[in-house]
Amino acid sequence: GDVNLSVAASMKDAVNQLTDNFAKKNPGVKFIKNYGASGALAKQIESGAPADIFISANEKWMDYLKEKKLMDDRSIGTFAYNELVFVGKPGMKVRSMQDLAELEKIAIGSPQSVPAGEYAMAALKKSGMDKELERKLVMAKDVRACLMYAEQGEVDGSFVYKTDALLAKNTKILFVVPQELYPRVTYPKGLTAAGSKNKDAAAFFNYLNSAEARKSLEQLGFTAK
Amino acid sequence: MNMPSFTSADYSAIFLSMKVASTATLLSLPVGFALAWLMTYKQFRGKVILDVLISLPLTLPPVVIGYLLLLLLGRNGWVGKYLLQPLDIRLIFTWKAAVIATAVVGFPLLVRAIRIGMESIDERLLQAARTLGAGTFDNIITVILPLSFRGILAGSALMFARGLGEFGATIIVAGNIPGVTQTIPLAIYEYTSSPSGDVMALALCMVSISLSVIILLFHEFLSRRLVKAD
Amino acid sequence: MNMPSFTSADYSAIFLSMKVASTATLLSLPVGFALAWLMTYKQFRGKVILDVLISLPLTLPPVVIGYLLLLLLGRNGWVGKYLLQPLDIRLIFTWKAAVIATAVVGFPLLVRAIRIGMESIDERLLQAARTLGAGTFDNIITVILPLSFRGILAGSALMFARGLGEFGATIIVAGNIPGVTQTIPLAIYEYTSSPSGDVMALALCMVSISLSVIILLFHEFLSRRLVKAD
Amino acid sequence: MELRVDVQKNFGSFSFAANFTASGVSTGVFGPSGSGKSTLVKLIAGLHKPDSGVIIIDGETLFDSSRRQNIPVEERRVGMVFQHPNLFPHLNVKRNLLYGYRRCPSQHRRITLSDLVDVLEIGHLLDRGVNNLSGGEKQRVSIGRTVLSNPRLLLMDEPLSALDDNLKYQIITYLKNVSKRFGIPYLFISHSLKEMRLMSDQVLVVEDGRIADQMPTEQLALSRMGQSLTGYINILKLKDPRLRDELHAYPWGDGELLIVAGEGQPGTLFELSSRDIILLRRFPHAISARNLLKCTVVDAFPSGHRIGVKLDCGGEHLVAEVTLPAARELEIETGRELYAAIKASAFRQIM
Amino acid sequence: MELRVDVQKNFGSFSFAANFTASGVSTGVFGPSGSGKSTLVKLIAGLHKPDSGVIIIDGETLFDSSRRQNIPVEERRVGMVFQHPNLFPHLNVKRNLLYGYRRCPSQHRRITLSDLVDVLEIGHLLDRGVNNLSGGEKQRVSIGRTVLSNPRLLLMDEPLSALDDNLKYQIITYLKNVSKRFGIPYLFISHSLKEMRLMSDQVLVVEDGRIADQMPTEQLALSRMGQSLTGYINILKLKDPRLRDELHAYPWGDGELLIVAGEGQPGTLFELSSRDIILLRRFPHAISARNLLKCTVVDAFPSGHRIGVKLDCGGEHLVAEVTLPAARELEIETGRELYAAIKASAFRQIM
Ligand SMILES: Nc1ncnc2c1ncn2[C@@H]1O[C@H](COP(=O)(O)OP(=O)(O)OP(=O)(O)O)[C@@H](O)[C@H]1O
Ligand SMILES: Nc1ncnc2c1ncn2[C@@H]1O[C@H](COP(=O)(O)OP(=O)(O)OP(=O)(O)O)[C@@H](O)[C@H]1O
Ligand code: MOO
Ligand SMILES: [Mg+2]
Ligand SMILES: [Mg+2]
Repeated sequence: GDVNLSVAASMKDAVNQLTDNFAKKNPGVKFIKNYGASGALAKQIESGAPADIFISANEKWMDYLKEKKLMDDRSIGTFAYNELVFVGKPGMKVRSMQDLAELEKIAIGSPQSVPAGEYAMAALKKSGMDKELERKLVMAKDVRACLMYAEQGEVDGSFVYKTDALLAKNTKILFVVPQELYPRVTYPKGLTAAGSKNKDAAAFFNYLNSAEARKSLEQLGFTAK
Repeated sequence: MNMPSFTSADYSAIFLSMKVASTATLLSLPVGFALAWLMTYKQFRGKVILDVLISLPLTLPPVVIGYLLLLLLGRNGWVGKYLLQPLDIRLIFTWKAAVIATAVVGFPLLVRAIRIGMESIDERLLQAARTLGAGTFDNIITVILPLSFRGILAGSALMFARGLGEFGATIIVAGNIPGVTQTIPLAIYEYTSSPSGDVMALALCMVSISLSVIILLFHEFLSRRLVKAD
Repeated sequence: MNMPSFTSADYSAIFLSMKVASTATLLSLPVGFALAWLMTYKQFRGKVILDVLISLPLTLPPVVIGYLLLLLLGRNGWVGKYLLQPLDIRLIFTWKAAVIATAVVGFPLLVRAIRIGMESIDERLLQAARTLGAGTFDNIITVILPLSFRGILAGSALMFARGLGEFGATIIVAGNIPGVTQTIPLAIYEYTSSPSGDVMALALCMVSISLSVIILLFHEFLSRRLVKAD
Repeated sequence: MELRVDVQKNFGSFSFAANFTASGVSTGVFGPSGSGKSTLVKLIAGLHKPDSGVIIIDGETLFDSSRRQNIPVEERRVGMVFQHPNLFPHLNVKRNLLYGYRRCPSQHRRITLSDLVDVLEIGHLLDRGVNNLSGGEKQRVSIGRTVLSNPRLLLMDEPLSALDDNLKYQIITYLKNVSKRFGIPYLFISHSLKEMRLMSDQVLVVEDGRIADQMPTEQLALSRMGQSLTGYINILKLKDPRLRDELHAYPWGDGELLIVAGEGQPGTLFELSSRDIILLRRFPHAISARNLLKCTVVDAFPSGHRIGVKLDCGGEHLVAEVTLPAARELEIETGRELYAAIKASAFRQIM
Repeated sequence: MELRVDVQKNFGSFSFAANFTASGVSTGVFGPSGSGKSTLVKLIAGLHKPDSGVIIIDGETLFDSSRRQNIPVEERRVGMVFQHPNLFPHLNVKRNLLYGYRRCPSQHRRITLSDLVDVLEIGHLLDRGVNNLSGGEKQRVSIGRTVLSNPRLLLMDEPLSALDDNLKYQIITYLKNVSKRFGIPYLFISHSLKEMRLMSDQVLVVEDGRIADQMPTEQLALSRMGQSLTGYINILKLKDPRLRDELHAYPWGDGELLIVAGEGQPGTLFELSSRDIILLRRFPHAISARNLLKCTVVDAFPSGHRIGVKLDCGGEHLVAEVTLPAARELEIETGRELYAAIKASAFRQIM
């Protein structure tokens, strides 16, 4: 039967691989995939959009649906983790948070709307750099825009996810943000209330926990559980 | 650089974009014309409110419109709950939702263009038609319609072009489902959020541009015929 | 429900939105008028190409336009590198970038509305003006400008309203910097991205709507005066 | 037809009031520029809404402010020819002509396209667009369009001023025929007393936004005789001419009138200006005037600086015009016998 | 002024060609509806571009296709009154009037607003918008606007047809005065032979898209005498009248002409229709005609079905008109002595 997926846009490539693999083994299953911002996906599900599985880019939208009793609570778990890194021009002498003071402009995701920005802000605060850098920060629409600003040279560097940094052409990872500075980047997954009644959805949901799935995720730079 | 080849999802995005933009435009035309007529020729209470309602989608960011439509048409919305569900119609996440989103976003452009066209019709022609026995409706069809044709044409072209570029509202109400509700802008969005998608995104941009060139050429052609028709 | 109180960032977003939309509209007016004139009254090679260029921003998703503008105006773009840098002008991530994004996105609406207005000017009036000694420029200022005033007005209202709602292109070229480049739509976007932001988002929507109501009322008022001026 | 109008209308800078009843087929509306002639016909057509009053045609109320009655323009079946042609720019000549015809209920369709096209000389224009027609061509199409709508009342606002004389009289003849044959009464606005005389039996004199007077067109013509270049125009119905010398001799009264034979057919309706009648006390010998009629003064009345003289010539009446001194010299008074000399070329064939 | 025009223009359904030289101040353009009169003046104004040819005013080339010369409309200083008023809807009457004036280089500004306003009777309209003016009011403003642009050549396309007679002749008088006083030549289109006679010395006869003929207006009037209702119009310059009885007596030739005193000032220019002159072989006794002039036949010429008779009356010339039989009876031939009877009311004061 049909399996409706609502997946955060940043998980697109990973999920595409997994569905392809799963579909090969289960020819009867057809995936209908909807990619977007986590908040938008949550509100769509709330409004009755067909969805069996929800993969969010942060926990708050998963919690939001959970509160509205739209998720199968027991199914909710972590799908993958990501890491925050700082990218910039190769050869730049930036090795740590403290070195950022040397820079002119730094892009982070908009802390309120972009999870990566929220994490970056947390890291800045914890390392005590936030006041010093306040006027140098550019708030980007999403992580992709952050990376693009760095790639185009509009900013000296950006905080992005490791998975995104791997796409970079003109920039490279200057340092990985120490994990103790920010909460772990988690991608929760869960079956929706409707999805829990869909056998194929449940089967695919289980597949997401498989070793094979983990391998795919790691290939793309995520950390799986 | 090699021209990248489109996937079948891309082709269906192109096809869907055309289908959505033209359906939205065609469906809006009669309503838009009627409203433009009302706004141009009639004085009534609440005219300003109607005007504001029509123009609203212009003022609000498309994403917000998407959310508002979702609230309205969704499971718990007025329309969704009391009209669509009893009739067993599902709109959200279908191409019809994309049509509605596109229509709402482009509608103010259509109405405004038709209004400008109507406002410049010589009133004496309408008077002449009336003395010749043409009632209100007859007058609308045989005089106002043909004489505001330039405005209608321009409005349709504007609306169609806007429809090709509509992203924010569509992705919310119709979702971004390849092959089902993914229009060109949504496909572009997807390409730009994955590695090495830039080339494909650009290629889709070119398609969008070509489509609008065709529409503009067609519009120019019709306008010229209008002028030539002595 | 208690009316939520706006933060100072919200107030500056409201103020900035008005500033950006009106600056963009005012700056575009002369250029838009000139281009509309060119398109209406002149035949020249490459007219269709110009037409397509003007209408392009309508056809492309605003985000794409944002990217294209960034490529053009950014540090490595043609304009950025050879024009802005030598003059020591920094546009990207300033409110001026928001103005440019808004202007580009709204421009096709302005030009099209003025064109519809111009196309309906009685050619015999222009001929009369010429026999009375008015050269091309004089004719434009004293006859075409006042007689296409309705179109200009409608176009400006459209463009201003569109400016209030512009999100996609602005957020890319201006960034989303509270108090500096965050306009109302950007602020709304931020509020909607957190589960508890709905009320504030709605409140900002209401502000946007009120602003456009004011503009529409002003437009209606001017149009009526135009009619009354017997 | 009976048309009852009692309306008031205020335009701010101009106020208009009319109270009259017009009966009869052909009514003229006469008055100086800006006096309110166009305003009057627009009120009747329903294009202006009176501030108050009533408009009634043949017992049918078109407008009555006290009863809040206001029949819409398109249901009044009142045809209107405007001062400006107002042709539909998106339709060709033929479609313009047929616009009203198609909307006329078929039981009322009596005038047809082909008749009209010949008289208005627009046959060669039928397939043309209207935007590049000449001024006169446009006005002819406009007249045709209204006539073809087969209205029950025709309102014509200076329809003929853009036309040259030949065409003008041809169209006048046609309009009168149409009106007579199909019983369509009309109101006719014109600046020209001559057109007025030809087109109307009675006339509404408009001045400064009021109906200053209402009288037979005859009387208007008589009263303006002194001011007008062409004087009072006698209209004569004549028939069955004999050819004599190179002239037509028409039986008239107890004698004959000799009239120059025009090109084409001998006419039946002629006009003769009061200025073209010379009065003599005694029979003259050789005179260039071909007609020398013995007649009796029936009435004499002042008209400006001149005297109008109504004559009985063997049972028929004519109005002549003389100056005061001439009147004294001729001893004009009722019953006086005189000779009236009229040149054969003074008559003009109308139809 | 010398105006040389040799142009061709094809409109698809209609082709136009003109080749003429007009010199003199006042040139009429005469011809039936749709013949190309408006087309001709638009070509001269530069509103239509000829397919080929030349247009030269006083040695200055306005257009020459062989030299690819084409002076733009706005630099031609050729004023145009259109058949349609074409007023600027966004300007009030005064601003419309001053539109061309303001654009006229100050050394050419000779005609001013206040003169004009009185003649056109538009003083009370100055602050009004133009959209609700009456038809005649609009046309007057349109004439004023063009005259005030102080052009070097005035092209007038049926400017007077929307106006009533009184105003019409007042405006004609004014236009002639302006033209004379400021040396502005003009081309004048009209359907009315009378207006033509009053306004022009020579005339271009347009037929079917060609200049069929060019002749003195006199000659056109003479040749159309037979067809026209008013006949040939003799124009008489008279001055210094004495009051006699209730008439004015003007010295004329070796005698006097008695003319009805109009209201207002005694005139200086009068018209008299050839139809209003009655010829007699012998002196009649009492006759209503106040003027009985002894005169000699200078020339006799056929005109339609009538004979034009040129008379010498004590040194002054008059054209009369008689039918063929009358001519025979009166034995009209050069040198014949006759009496011409003219009523005092037959004269019409023009100025
Ligand atoms: N809608 C209106 N608003 C204001 N004034 C008006 C309006 N309509 C007409 N008038 C004025 O009323 C007066 C009479 O106009 P109307 O058109 O009836 O004159 P008319 O007798 O037809 O003159 P003409 O012979 O010049 O056509 C004019 O002075 C005109 O300016
Ligand atoms: N731009 C054009 N295209 C095609 N035909 C035209 C154009 N302009 C004029 N004509 C035609 O040329 C002919 C002459 O027109 P014009 O306006 O010169 O006539 P006119 O002599 O002024 O007539 P009227 O006395 O009726 O105004 C008409 O048959 C008209 O339809
Ligand atoms: O302004 Mo949008 O949300 O990119 O269509
Ligand atoms: Mg009128
Ligand atoms: Mg003409």
